[in-house]
Parts: sequence; structure tokens; C-alpha cells
Amino acid sequence: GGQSGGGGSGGESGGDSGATATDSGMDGEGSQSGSSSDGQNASLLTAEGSSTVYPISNTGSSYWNSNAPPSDGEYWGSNSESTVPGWEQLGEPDMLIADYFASKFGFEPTEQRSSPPFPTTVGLSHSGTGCEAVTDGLVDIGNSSGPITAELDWSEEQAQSTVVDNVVGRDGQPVVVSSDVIDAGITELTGEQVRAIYQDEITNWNQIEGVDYDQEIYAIGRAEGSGTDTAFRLNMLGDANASMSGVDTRFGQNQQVAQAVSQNEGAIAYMALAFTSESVVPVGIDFDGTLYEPDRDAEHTIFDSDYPLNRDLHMYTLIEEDNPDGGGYDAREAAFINMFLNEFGQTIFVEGNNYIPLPTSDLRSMKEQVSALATEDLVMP
Amino acid sequence: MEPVTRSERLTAAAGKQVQCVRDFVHDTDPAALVVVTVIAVSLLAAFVGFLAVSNLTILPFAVFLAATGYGWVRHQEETALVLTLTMTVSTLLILGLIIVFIFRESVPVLQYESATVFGVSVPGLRMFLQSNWDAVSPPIRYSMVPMIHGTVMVTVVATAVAGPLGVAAALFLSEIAPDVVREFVKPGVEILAGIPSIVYGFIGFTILSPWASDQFRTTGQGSYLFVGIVVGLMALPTVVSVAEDALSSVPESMKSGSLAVGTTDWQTMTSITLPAAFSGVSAAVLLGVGRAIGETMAATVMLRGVPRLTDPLVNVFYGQETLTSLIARNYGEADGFQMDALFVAGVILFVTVLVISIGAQYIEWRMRSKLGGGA
Amino acid sequence: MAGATQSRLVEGDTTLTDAVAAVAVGLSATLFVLAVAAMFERVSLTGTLVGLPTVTLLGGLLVALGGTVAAFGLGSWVGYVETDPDATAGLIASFGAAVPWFVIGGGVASQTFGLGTAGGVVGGIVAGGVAFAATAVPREDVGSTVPLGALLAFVGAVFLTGTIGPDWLWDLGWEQQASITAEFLVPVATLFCALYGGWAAAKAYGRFGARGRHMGAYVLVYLNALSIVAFLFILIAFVVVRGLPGLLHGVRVGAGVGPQVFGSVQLPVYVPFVMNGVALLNDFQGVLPAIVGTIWLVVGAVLFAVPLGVGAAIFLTEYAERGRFTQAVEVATNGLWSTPSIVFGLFGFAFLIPRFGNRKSLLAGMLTLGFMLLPLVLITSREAMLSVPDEYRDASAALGVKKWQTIRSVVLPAALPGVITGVILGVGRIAGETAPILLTMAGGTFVPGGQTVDVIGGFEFTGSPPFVANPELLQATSALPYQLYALITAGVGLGSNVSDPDGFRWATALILLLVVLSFYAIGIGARYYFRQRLKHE
Amino acid sequence: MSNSQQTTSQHQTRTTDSDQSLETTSGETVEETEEAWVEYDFQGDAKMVAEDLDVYYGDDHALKGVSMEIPEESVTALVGPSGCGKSTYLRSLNRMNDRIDAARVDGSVQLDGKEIYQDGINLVELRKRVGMVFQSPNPFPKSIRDNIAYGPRKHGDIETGLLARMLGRDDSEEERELVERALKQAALWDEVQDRLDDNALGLSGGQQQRLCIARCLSVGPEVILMDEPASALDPIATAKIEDLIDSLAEEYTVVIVTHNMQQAARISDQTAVFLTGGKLVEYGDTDQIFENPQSQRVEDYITGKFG
Amino acid sequence: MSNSQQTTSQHQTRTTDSDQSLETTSGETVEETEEAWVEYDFQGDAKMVAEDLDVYYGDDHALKGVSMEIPEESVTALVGPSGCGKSTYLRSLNRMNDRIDAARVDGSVQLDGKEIYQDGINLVELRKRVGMVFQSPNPFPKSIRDNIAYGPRKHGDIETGLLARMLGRDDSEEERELVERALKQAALWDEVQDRLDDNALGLSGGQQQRLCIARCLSVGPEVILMDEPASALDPIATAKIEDLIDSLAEEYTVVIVTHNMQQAARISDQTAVFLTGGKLVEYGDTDQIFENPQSQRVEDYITGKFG
Ligand SMILES: Nc1ncnc2c1ncn2[C@@H]1O[C@H](COP(=O)(O)OP(=O)(O)OP(=O)(O)O)[C@@H](O)[C@H]1O
Ligand SMILES: Nc1ncnc2c1ncn2[C@@H]1O[C@H](COP(=O)(O)OP(=O)(O)OP(=O)(O)O)[C@@H](O)[C@H]1O
Ligand SMILES: [Mg+2]
Ligand SMILES: [Mg+2]
Ligand SMILES: O=P([O-])([O-])[O-]
Repeated sequence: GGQSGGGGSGGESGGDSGATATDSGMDGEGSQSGSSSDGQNASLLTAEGSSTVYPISNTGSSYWNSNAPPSDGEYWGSNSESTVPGWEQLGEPDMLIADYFASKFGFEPTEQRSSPPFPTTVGLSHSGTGCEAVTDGLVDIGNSSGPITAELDWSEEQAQSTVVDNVVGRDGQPVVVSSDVIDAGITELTGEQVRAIYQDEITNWNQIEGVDYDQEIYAIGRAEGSGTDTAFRLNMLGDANASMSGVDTRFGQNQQVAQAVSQNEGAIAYMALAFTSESVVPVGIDFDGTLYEPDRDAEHTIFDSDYPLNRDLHMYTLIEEDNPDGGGYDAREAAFINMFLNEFGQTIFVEGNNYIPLPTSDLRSMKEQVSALATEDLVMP
Repeated sequence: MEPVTRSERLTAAAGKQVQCVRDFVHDTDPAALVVVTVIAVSLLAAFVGFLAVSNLTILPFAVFLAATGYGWVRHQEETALVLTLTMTVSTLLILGLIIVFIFRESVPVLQYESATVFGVSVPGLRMFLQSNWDAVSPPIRYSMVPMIHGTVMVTVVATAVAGPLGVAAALFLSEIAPDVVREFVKPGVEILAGIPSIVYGFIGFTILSPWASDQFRTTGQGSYLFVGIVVGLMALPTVVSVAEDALSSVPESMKSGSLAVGTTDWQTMTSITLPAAFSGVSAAVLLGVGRAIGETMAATVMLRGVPRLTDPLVNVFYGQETLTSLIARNYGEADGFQMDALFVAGVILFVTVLVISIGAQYIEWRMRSKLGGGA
Repeated sequence: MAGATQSRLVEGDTTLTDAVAAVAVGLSATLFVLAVAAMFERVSLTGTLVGLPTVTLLGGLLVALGGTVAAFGLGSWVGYVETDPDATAGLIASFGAAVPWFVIGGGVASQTFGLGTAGGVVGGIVAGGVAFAATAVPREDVGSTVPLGALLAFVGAVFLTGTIGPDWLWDLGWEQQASITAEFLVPVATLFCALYGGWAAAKAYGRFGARGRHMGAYVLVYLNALSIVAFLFILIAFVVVRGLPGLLHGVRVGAGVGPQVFGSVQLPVYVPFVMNGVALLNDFQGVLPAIVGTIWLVVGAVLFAVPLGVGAAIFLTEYAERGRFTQAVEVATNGLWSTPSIVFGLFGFAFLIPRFGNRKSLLAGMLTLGFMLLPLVLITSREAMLSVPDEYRDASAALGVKKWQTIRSVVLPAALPGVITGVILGVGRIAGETAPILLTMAGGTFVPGGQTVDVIGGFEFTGSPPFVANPELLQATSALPYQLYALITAGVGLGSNVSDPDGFRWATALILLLVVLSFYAIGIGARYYFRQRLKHE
Repeated sequence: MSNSQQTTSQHQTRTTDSDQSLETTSGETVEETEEAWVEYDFQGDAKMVAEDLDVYYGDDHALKGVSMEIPEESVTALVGPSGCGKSTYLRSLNRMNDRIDAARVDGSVQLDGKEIYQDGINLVELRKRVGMVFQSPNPFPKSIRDNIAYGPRKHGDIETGLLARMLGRDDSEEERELVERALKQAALWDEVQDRLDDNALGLSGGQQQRLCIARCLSVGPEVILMDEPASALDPIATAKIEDLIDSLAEEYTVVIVTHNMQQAARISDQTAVFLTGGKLVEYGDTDQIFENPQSQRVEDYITGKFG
Repeated sequence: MSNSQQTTSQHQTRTTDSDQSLETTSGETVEETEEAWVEYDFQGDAKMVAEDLDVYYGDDHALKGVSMEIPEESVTALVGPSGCGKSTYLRSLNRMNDRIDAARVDGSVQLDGKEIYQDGINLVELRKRVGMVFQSPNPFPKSIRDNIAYGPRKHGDIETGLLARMLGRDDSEEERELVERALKQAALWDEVQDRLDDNALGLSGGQQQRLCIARCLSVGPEVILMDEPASALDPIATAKIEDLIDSLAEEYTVVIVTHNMQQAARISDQTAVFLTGGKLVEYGDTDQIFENPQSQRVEDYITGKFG
């Protein structure tokens, strides 16, 4: 096991301490294959993929790695000043955050800040990469904002026999424009108009009815193979393989899209909710007469589950043949994913990033799914 | 002298090699010979094992280490010879492996994209005949034309920047600058080569691209012009240092000869030094072109990432995709044909740059033999 | 014959005409600076400068410069000014004058007169041709001043009359829309005019003839060198200024504030940006794992490439007969040296990854960079060994010392400075490479300090072959260039952790620059030191 | 300017520059400070005059206080052991030392009474008037004709090139004459007249050296400096060059460095002997130097006791 | 092996190798085939004997049928114009020519009667016994001590290095003595004894050359070959080297190439004159060669008529 902290790291202030895992019962082999049947593998848990899911899983990861104590109050637990949301539902456990969630899958608590039972890391790319990586065994968790069936062109059966689909939240994929477009009075578009823009039928804002704004449209897209792109083609253009000849530029990650929208005039883009801001403004979309607005108080909003661009956010794990009773998990994967599947996780990681929390029913079924390996009852905390 | 055919010459060369080996065997102590053979054989076995992704690779490798250790202590002369020889061979091997692996990976898509001319099906031809790249919506096409266009555009701009500026700077360094100035400028140029391309890319993406889009009123940001300028600045040090070598390899006696008849320094440079070093200087520019073609990160973060020809073709104010940025952008989620197509891009890059490198070396070699043989 | 072209051996004192030419050179320098300032928006085109609208001022200066230059040439022609002109200005000057006039002629014909592309080409050829002839045919003093003076005056007049004002715009009318704006055209045109004016004025200052051309050329060449150095300086200063706040965020100095190193010693400084990772509970975030990752990458690449490269260099220089084989290896290594880094990445992706547990790993990154470093080490080592004088080898051989002993005790030590310098410079290059590790190693973007890679501590013994394993090597980690790339593409998700994402990014760029440039500085310094030492011995 | 005047100004320089001469005297033997050579009298005018010339390469004092007058239309030989500064002295006569960054020159050199180490000197003109031929032949990698015509072309005496041809101003007749005259003067015309367009690098060593002399002559110099012009040549070629120098002396002022005593004795009118340390030890009529040297060291050197 | 025996074997070689000698005779003038020098008689034994030695560089026949005996404990000078093959001959005496790829040697060279051009000859041993000093001083860029101890160390005569030190086997006392002895023999001890650990490149040229001689002596040679050892040195250093050579001849067999006639006359016991074309033209007592050369060309050469 790695006593970590080469160079100058070490127990410096700020809780960024060096020690990583205790390697109880670990044999060097397991650490390489990334899976182990005896459930006590404490090697680094790796995740990779969707930039949409990234905020959720990365925030989760940094909470996990911090292993904050229950007396913290700000990130975990409760004290006289504050209490984390969902604390009561969890039964106010007297354990550090990662210790608590890991112990439910048989890990020994470390009882040390910044030293979780096993460390986690999240790579940023996009859904296609995440799905590829998890099926190739390159990482433990593949983040994706589109269904793996669409990402990798799989059949439903193939997907079910290869990976476990863990849905941790939902995104109401907004269509955003740059602030000059908003200033020109364009606050809503029809689905048809968006489609026409992206299929090169409308190239200037003044071609849209009732708009007097002579500005070429800068149609920004996401990388082919990203979940956002796949979902947009599927839900907006009608087909996961629909043509998008109107795209002027494509960016690998949501953040670049946000930056490009804020840096340029006449821009339009589709992205994930977490990345909207004052200069990256969502517009209302009119689908067949129903206007879905970005405002949470409106009648129909882009946060609604019937908003056509609404989509699930997935963390896929691979079903490994040498782990028949794991149900597609090893203990680390299950322990980490389980952290998102309760009110605490949904509030902090999902809502906190401007995404839509899962309805209770979905939450329950997800929890049942990860229980396969649990040493304690998960469904009722 | 009688004309000697090529095959005869080859046979003679081969014969010489055999003779060399025989001499070595003859001159070497048998014990050393055994050790050396064990070293060579075990290393070969380890290499084969590695290629075959075998878990047993470690065994021959251990034998190799042990034999080397023993040989080092007991027969240092022979062991050193064999070790350095294997190291040389490994270098060649790496080049060979690169060729084999990137070519091998690119085969399937070449078959997919074959086109028929005059009744003959030529693999991969369609990638160069039509200009449509679409990896998602049918018809799925992996054309290299847009990326080749992009690479050419970037390279042309980069060469226009790096060529004249580089040659002028090389002239300055080798002929004009006083020692003190050279002591500062030369390391400066070298440091320029050291600035990581991602830093250029970062500045390009956050500062230059928005500025350019604003200046030229383009729709959105990312232009071949500015990628080319940035890449040109990156290629500049290569041009400067190679051209400077060429210029200073012109014998001082030639330059003095010219000055002694009462010409100005500038006349000497243009009439004697530059013509004499012409091939070396062109080799420098060629190598700069090679650098520009292979530059990746700045292009990746600055370009638009939509493989498409600009409209019109000379529109440098738009920058779509180059061969390098295509790979860097798509390697992640690509699979199947698309992945193979990236390897095709790699092959094009590799072959082009290799040809340029060999061409530049040939030119330089000719110049040196001309100057060396003549003067 | 000698008397025929006799000119003065000693130049006279500075005269009024010299002063005029010098003023013209100074004027061009001023214009050059103004143009650069306008280009970088240090001077606003819509604003005013010394009480005049900027464009008007530029126009006025251009007209003045053009007039001076042309007047000087004409003055020389009629004999008011004592000069030494050639019969003609020459081909280069003629082309030099023809190009801008071609552009102007083409632009005016196609746009102002609306004659279209064909008309533009014809107009360009006419204007360019006239300028060419006007330069080539008359004596050098007129040829190299009047057409250029006219060019400057024309451009100046266009600015003065407001034909091209701050709001001027030329839509190129392309499918992918682009326009030439005054913001761009005015500074660029001024810049080129300043260069032309400076060139002509310098020629005049040198009194034309061989000396004049020499002057003219030197002005341009010096300017070029200066610009390159200035560019480098600005680039670095820019990154430093932007990056420093982020780098110094939360710095503390004092006894006992720093982290412990080597067990017990406490550093007296605490620079969180380079001593921390990213973690929820940190007060200040940092990039320690990426720094350490970069260091290990470099160490691995050096351990792989240096023995291999030096060994091969030894064989090629000392053992192999110079011939086909060495030539082939030379071609191959030079080819490898120019191979694009992304191709190395592809190769590592296809060759190494399947062989190291089928995942991106530190080891794969090390080897990929090692492949890149190898040709450079080989080439520089070879050069260093070739430059070891044969006398050393002869002397050693004459003492009856065997070949390898000679290599080890004489050749290698003598070649060491060259090898070391080459390796350090090579390391500087690979340390900043992103493309290859993108495909072979890229790890997380915001890595906690606890996940800093620890190669030494990672070794462990196992029960099955190969009996020793190092999971740290087989795991992806972060490295500075990759981290910067990831920061460019990401940024959100820093979340509440990083208060100033932009500062964090620039600080990362600064650290990367510092790491890479310090390799270069060490390399260049080492070379300087070794050279200096050789000189003195 | 007459000879006597120059001598006067020289003495003035000496006096004013007193610390220099003090320093010079302190560490030296009597023999070395002997100034017999300064008094060297010759007929005719002095073409070039060096006064108190010091040359430094960085900290290295390569030439120490050399004063020497070079008479017009004669051959002056410079001899001395290797490294004694002969080439350095020669190169300071047409300021070729300017090309060496480390080199610094103190003192004065005059050409026809004009100081060449002063601001505003026209180096181009100086080098046209004081030509130079180097130790190893250094023709340009161009045709024989281009080699000869190179200087005049660059000086604009004859025009060539595309543009001149287009404008009908290249006077090739003039060029032909110039090339022929230079080659004839250099005794090379007969050997190369049929292949003026061949590359000069194809000539033999001796021919190349004569070509370089012709190239030097073509710009019409007054003084020709030659630095061991025959040392890289075989005896036959050497003989030709020696003959050539002999004939050149009728029209030009020739200064030649040689390490070959016999050669110096054969071809020169006066000889200057430099000895290690950058000092001019003796200067006078060649016959006198070789038959009756004033100092023991010069005698030792000339008779081959060392060097 | 006695002198007479060698001469016999030499004549045998001549006879067997008949086409070679035939070829040699055909194209030559009478004077050149004169073999007076072969008969050169000397007292004492021959240390080295070359018989019918031909050396080729590729197609270039650089040394033509040279036969020559080198007497023990004396100084043999080789003189001749540049390129005549002196160095080539010298280098074939310790097979340094093996290091030049293009070089091919025919004929025989014997050291104490043992053929050195035969299979299985131990080059290391040969070069230990036949040492060599080069034209320009070439000390290694190491300390003075390391330079001297270099050979013995590599031959394992004295042990150094970490391992030896750990095992207590580096006998530095022995090394010190060896260094001192060699430096004293080379007349350098007094000048450098206080700075043995300084870098050898810091010495003056003459000191460097003596250091090289000391380095050569340290491995205990019997023959010392010197290729123009003083040509790069100033007169004072040259004088020191000459003295040194004189004293070395008491114990060692010295063969020296020089282009300086006076030097050859001063220091050598016998002189061999090579002339262009790689031929040995005359060989005999130095006094006799210089005072009464047998052939006209040798006389011309010695008196400086050419070369
Ligand atoms: N470019 C240079 N830089 C530094 N020192 C120099 C340079 N050229 C010559 N010297 C030094 O100046 C001194 C005189 O050199 P110079 O070449 O004038 O001698 P020389 O008499 O011509 O010798 P030779 O007969 O070998 O040509 C020497 O000590 C030499 O080392
Ligand atoms: N390494 C070599 N390769 C090819 N030819 C060579 C080589 N060394 C010498 N030669 C040729 O062999 C001939 C004899 O050369 P060598 O060096 O023996 O002459 P030398 O008498 O020592 O002359 P010098 O007095 O100039 O040293 C010359 O023609 C020379 O060009
Ligand atoms: Mg000289
Ligand atoms: Mg020699
Ligand atoms: O979620 P994505 O980053 O794949 O769009």
C-alpha cells in the first residue's frame, strides 16, 4: 500500500494530509486489476467521463477524500453553527464521512481526516470516453450523461449484461445564448428553430421571425460522442445520428462551451444546467406549443421531467465475470455511489450543482441495486 | 574503374559484415562469447515476450540482467560492445515499432474507405477524394481532406512567419551580432523553444482568439491565421538554430575573401554566405515546416474542432481542424473505424514529417560535401 | 582604373543632410512604436493623441515621413545632397515596392471602383508594375525613395482624409463571414509603412550605394532580432503577471509554517499552491500532485532514454565503422527527432497501454516521453563524443589501454558536458509536452495532495512473477502540462474549492513555465559553464 | 605627405604616449628596445605607416608597439616564428582585425598619410585600396569569371544581374576586359581563358591562389597584403607565385608574410623580423637583414637555430 | 636474436616477396633504388626491424617497401618533407595504424625479433612496450596525477577505485612512487610536484608535452616513438624536450619524427631521410647524413632547397 506524499506533501495544514489507504488484507495483485472478490480492496477508485456528471462526482469525490468528521458541520455532520442537509435521515452517525459510507460495505474506518478508507479520483472528458473507459476496464466508474446504448450504439441487452446503470441525478439540458442575443430580445425559441439553426437552415439571428438582430449565428456544439451532444441530437433533432451541419465549432467539455458563449457574440449552445451563468443564459424552448422556461417558478420549466431534453445522469460500473455475486460492483464502487443516493447526497452534490435531484422512487430502486454487496441494510438508514 | 553493380556492392557489404562477425568470434575468448550470446538471446526473448504481452517476459529479462551483470564483471570489453550494439538496435527498433503499430491500426478504415478507379479498388482512396468527415450521422465518412487542408493552411502561415524571421534572426546571430548581444539573444531564442505549447495554446485560446474574432468580425473564434502565427513562433527557434549552424559552417576564409575586396558585410552575406549556405538554410526552413505540421496542443485548444473545409478555401480567418488536433480531440471516445481514422491521420503526419526530415538531411549533407569538398 | 570610382576614404562630418535622414529614421521608429501600441490597443484609434485624433496623427506622420524620404531622394538626384548611389535600386527593392502597391492597386480597383476580382488583379498588376519600374529604372537614390515615399504619402493621405477612419469596415463577402476592420488595418498598414519608411531612410542615411543598402538591411535585421527578444520577454512577463497572484495566494513565511520534509525539518516558507493538492478542507488549493507527477515522468523518461541513447551513441561513434549503417541510424534518429509528439502519443496508446494493464499509467507516460527523449539524447551525445579530440583516444590506445576502458575513462568524461547539456535541454522539451501524455497517462484534474504519486514507496514484493510490483507506476497521475490542458477545458467543478479559477489557471501556467524554463536555464547555464571552463584551461 | 613629415608625427606620438613607452622599457633587455629599424631609410615615398601599433586579443597583447613604414612599389616581407603576430600586423593594415570581436587596436596606421583608424573611415574604400590574399586559396564557389568580376560588380563598376540586363545596362564588354586584364596580371589567363565559366573550385591549388590574386587585382588596389600565400602550395606553384609577386611590385605595394626564409630572401626588397611576443625586432633592406643582422636573436632565427 | 640473423630473414622476405620488389624496381630512377642505407651498420642490437613495409590508405600507397633497423638505446630521427610518410612509418611500429580504417599494412615489423604483424599479437602488450608521444601535447583533461597513473591503473598495475579502496587494495604509496618516478624521468617533477591534483590542461605547452612523455614512461615502455614532439612548442620548451630526449636515450630506444633539420642534427644518433612518395631514401649516422649525404635530392632537401 502506498504511504503517500513524495516531495513536500505531508501533514501540512489545511487537512490535505498525505496518508492514503490502510491496506488491510490487500495483496498487490488486486490493486492492479482494480477488482477484488474479497471486498477489502483499498486501491484508488477511478472515475472518468462526462463533463456534465463531473461536477456531481467530483464534488462527491472531494467530500469523500476529505473524510470530514461529524463535528465539522459545514461539509458533514452537525455542530452548533450548522448542520448538513439530510443529516437526520442518515441517523446522525458518529463517524467521518467516508468512514461512514465505506463501513457499510465492510471497510475499516480510518478515523482520520483527509484519509478515507480508499481514495477516489475523477477524470474529466466526456460521456463517450467514460463509457469506453469503463467497458475497457480502464476505470472503475464511467460517467455519462447519455445512455450507454446511444453512446456506444449498443443494444439494450448488451448494455444490461455488461454494465450496471447507476443514475445519480437528472439534468434539464438547457439551450443557452450569449448575453447580446438576450439583449436583442430573444428569450425563447421554438424547438423547430433550434433544429433549423443546427441544421444550417437558419444562419443569422434576423432570419428568426420577429427578430431584428443582424448577427451571424455562432452555433456551438459539444464534441461528438459527448452525452450532451447525443442527448441533444436524440431529443432535439430526433435521432442520435442526426446530421448537424450548422455547427460552427465543437468543444470537448461543457466549460469550454460556457467560456466560448460568454466570449463571443451571437452564440447559441446546448449544455448542462450546471454551467449556466449571467453571460451564459438559458432561453425558453417551445415544444409543440408548450413553452418550457428557465425560470423555476414558471408553469412549465426546463427542470420538469417532461421537458423533452430532460435526461438521466449515469455512473456506469462494469459487470466483471470474475465477480459473480458483486452485482456489477466491487465494494469501493458500491460504497462511493451509495453516498449520492440519499437526501444528503442529492442536496449537496446534485442540487448544489444546479441539477435536478432524483424522485424518491428512483432513489429507492437505485439504493436496492447497490445493496447487493452491502454489509448493512441500506434502504432504511 | 570497372562499373560495379548494385547487387555486387551489396554482396560485398554483406560479406564485410560477415567477416566482421567472424573476426569478432575469432578474436574473442570463448567464455566471453558464451556470455555475450546469452545476453543477446535473452534480450531478444524478453522483447518477443513483451511484444506478445506475455507474463513470462520477466524471466528472459532476469536472465539478461544476470548475464549482463556477470559479463560486466568478467568480460567488460565484450559486454560493453554487445550492450551498446543492442542499444543502437533498440533505437532502430523503436522507429520500426512506431511504423508497424500506427500503420497496422490504420488498416481497417483504409479498407472501409477504399474507392475504385479504373476498375481497381484502392484502399483509403476515398479519404482523399471527397471532403466529408462525419463520424456520427450517416453516411459515415472519414475524409482526411479537411484536416489536410487545415494542416496546410496552418503550415503555410507558420512558414511565412518562421521562415523570413528565422532566417533573418539566424543571419543576425551568426554574422551580425557582436559577441555580447549574441550571448543574450541566442539563449533567448532557445528559451522560446522551451515554452510549452500548451502555454501558447492557453494564451491563444483565452486572449488571442477572442481578440482575433473581434478584429475580423468572424462568427465565433478559432482561425488558421492565428494558430499559424502561434505555431510559426513555436517553429521559429528550430529555423533559427539550424539556419545558424548552416550559416556559420560557411568557411570564414570565404567571408574574409569577400570583405577583403572591399564589400560591405551585407553584400558578403547576400552574395557569398547565403548562397553558399542556401541548402542548409532551406533545410532549416523545411525542419521548421516539419515542426509546424506536428504541433498539436495550440491547435487543439484554439481550433473549432469541426472537420470541414473553410469557405472559401483561402479563408484563413476560420480554423476548423488539423491532423494533429483531430487526434488529440477524438482519441478518447473514438472506437472502431473512427479510431483507425485517427491512426490514418497519424500515419499521414508521420510520413510527411519523416520525408521532410530525410529531405532536409539530404540537402544538408549535400551542402556540407560541396563546401567541404570544394574549399 | 583605380581612380575611376575613387570615393572618399574618410567620410565627412555629420551634415545637415545626415540630420534629415536621421530624423526620418527617428520618425519611422516613432510610427513603428505607435503602430504596435495601437495593435495591442494601448493606443485607442477612436481616441486622441497629443490633441489630435489618433488616425489623423498617424496619417500626418506618414505623410511627413513619405515626403522627407522622397525629398531626400530627389535632392540627391538633382545634386543638393551628396550621396553615392548605384545605378539602380535592384530587384529586391523593386519587388519590395511593388508588393504594397499591388495590394493598394488591387484594393482600390476591386473595392473603390467595384471592378470585382479580375479588375482587382488588373489594377494590382498595373499599380505594382508602375512601382516596380519606378524603383528599378531610375538611379538608386530616386528608385529607392520616391515609390516608397509615395506609398507612405498615399496611406497617410487616406488616413488624413478620413477615407479610412476608425469606423471603416470592409466585409470580404465570404460565405464564412469575415471583415477587415480599421482596428486591424490602420495599425498594420502603419506598421508596414514605418518599416518601409525606416528602410528607405536608413538607405538614405548611408548615402545609398553599398553602404546605404547595408544600413537599410541592418535596420530591418536588428529590428527583427529585437522583436523576437521583446516578444519572448513580453510573453514571459505576461504569464508571470497573471500567474503570480495565484501562485502567491496564501503564502506565509516564518519559522515552522511550512510542511515537514525529510522527517523532521520544517520549511520556513509555506506556498500552498505548490505544496498542496486540491481538497475540500484546504484553505488554499494547489497543484502539488501535478508537479510531483511531472518530476516522476521526467525521471522515468531520463532513466529510460539516457542509458539507451548514450549507449547507442557510444556504439555509433566508437565501434561502428562509419558507413551505411551509421548513416541509416542517423537518418532514423533525425526522423524520430522530428516525429510529431502526438504520433508518439498514438504509438504509446497502441503499443504500451495494452502491455501495462490496459490502462493509462505513469509508466506508459514515462516510456512515451522516453521515446521522444531518446533521439535527442542520441544526437547530442553523438555530437559530444565526436567532438572529443581523437588525440585522447590515440593517447590512450598508445598506452595499450583497451577500447572500452578508453571510452569509459577518457571519452565519456570528456563528452559528459555535452551529454548533460543535451539531456537537460531535452528534458525541458519533454517536461512541457502535453500531447503524448494526453493519450497515455492523463489522470485526474483536481488531485488531492494525498494522491501525490509516490513511486519509491509504491514498490512492493509479490508472490508471483515478477515478484515486485509498483501500483503507483501502473496508475495514472497528473502532470503540469496536462493539468493546464484540463484546466483550460474544465474549470467548473473547482466549485467552492477554488475561489478564483482564472488565477488558479494562470498560476498553473506560470508554474509549468517555471519548471520548464528552469530546465532550460540550467541547461544553457551548464553549457556556458563548461565552455567557459574549457576556455580557461 | 612626405616621408620626413611622417617620421616627425611618429616621434610626436611616441612622446605623448609616455606611460606606454615607460612601461615598455621597464621589463626589457637592452637589445629589445634597440630601435635601429625605425631609422630604416629607403628611397621613394612611404605608402603605409604604422606608428606604435598595439593589438590585443582580449587580454592577450599580440602586437606590441610596432612602428614601421612601408615603401611604395616594393615588396616588404614579414618573417618571424609562429604566433609572433605577423598575421595580426598584416590584418591591421586593412582593418580585417575588425572582424574579430576580441581584437582591439591601439596606435595609428596611415595610408598615403590618412589615418585609417579614425571615425568615419570608409572600410569598403580602404579595403578596395588595400587588398588581401590569404594563406590558403579561398575562391568563391562560383565561376572563374564571377570570382574576378565579384568585386567590381559589388562596387557598381560593372553592372550585371537580371535587372541590369533588362535595362540594357550590363556592359559585358567592359566586364570581359576587366576579367582578362586581371587574369593576365595574375599570370593565369593562358591557363583558364577557355573555361572562364567553370567553377573556380575545380582549379588546382596554385591556380586558385593566382585566381585569388587576380580577384584582388580586379578592384584596383594600391597595396596588396599577402599572408603566407604560397605555404599551401607545391614548389612549382610556389615558384609561379613568386614570379608573379616580383612583377606586381612594379605597380603595387606588396606586403608579404612568409615563414620561408629563402622565399623572403628571394623576393623581398625589405624584410621585417618579428619575434615572439609581438615585437618588431629588426627592419631593413633584405640583403642587410640576411647578411648582417644586428641582433643575435635575429641571426639565430634566420639561420634556423630555433623556430 | 642477433643482428645478423635478422638481416638474413630480411633478405629472405625480399626474395619470397618477389613480385612486390619487381614492381618496385620497374618505375624508378637509379638513384632511388640505391640501397646504401640498408647496409647501415651500427653497434649493439637492433631493437626493431621493419622489412619491406608497405602501407596503403585505401588506394593511396603511402609507404613503399621500407626496410630499416632501429638500434637499441639510441635516438633515431626520421626526416623528410610533408606527406612523405614519416608519421605513417612511425605509427606502423606500434600498430597505431590499425586504428585507421582505411589503412592496410604489408610486410613485416619485428620487436626484439618477434613479428608484430601476426595473428594473436597482443596489442595491449605491444603498445605498452612501444610507447608513443604525439605532435601536439594531448594530456587527458584530468589531474596531473591521474594522467600519469592512467596507464598503470588501466593495466591493473596499481589498483584504484571504490572497490579496491573498500578491499584495502589500492596501494596509493605505490602509485605515488610511480608518478614521482615518471615525472622525474620526464624532468617535470620539480615544476609540478606541488600541484599534482591540478588539471593537466592548466600546464604550459612544453610542460604538457613532458607530461605526455611521463605518461608514456609510466607504463614502462622499451621503445618510445615521438611524432614531431616539439613542433608546437616555443624555443625554450623545445630545448627542454631535446635535453629530455637526450637523457632518455640512455635507457630507451627513441624514434623521433621531426621537420627541423637542426633538431635532427642536434639530438639523433642516426637519421633516416624519407622523400615524397613514401620512400626511405637514405639512412645512416646522423653526422654522415648531414655532412656527406649520398644523393643529390637528400642534400637539396637538407640544405633547404625545397620542402
Ligand atoms: N582570433 C584570435 N583570437 C585570439 N587570439 C588570437 C587570434 N588570432 C591570433 N591570436 C593570437 O595572437 C598572437 C599572434 O598571432 P598571429 O596569427 O598574428 O601570429 P603569426 O605570426 O601570424 O603566426 P603564424 O606564423 O602561425 O601564422 C598569437 O598568440 C595568437 O594566439
Ligand atoms: N588517415 C589517413 N587517411 C588517408 N590518407 C592518409 C592518412 N594519413 C596520412 N595519409 C596520407 O599518407 C601520406 C603520408 O602521410 P604521413 O602523415 O605519413 O606524412 P608525414 O611524412 O608524416 O607528413 P607531415 O610531415 O605532414 O606529418 C600522405 O599522402 C597522406 O595524405
Ligand atoms: Mg599567421
Ligand atoms: Mg606527420
Ligand atoms: O456529459 P458530456 O460531457 O458527455 O456531454
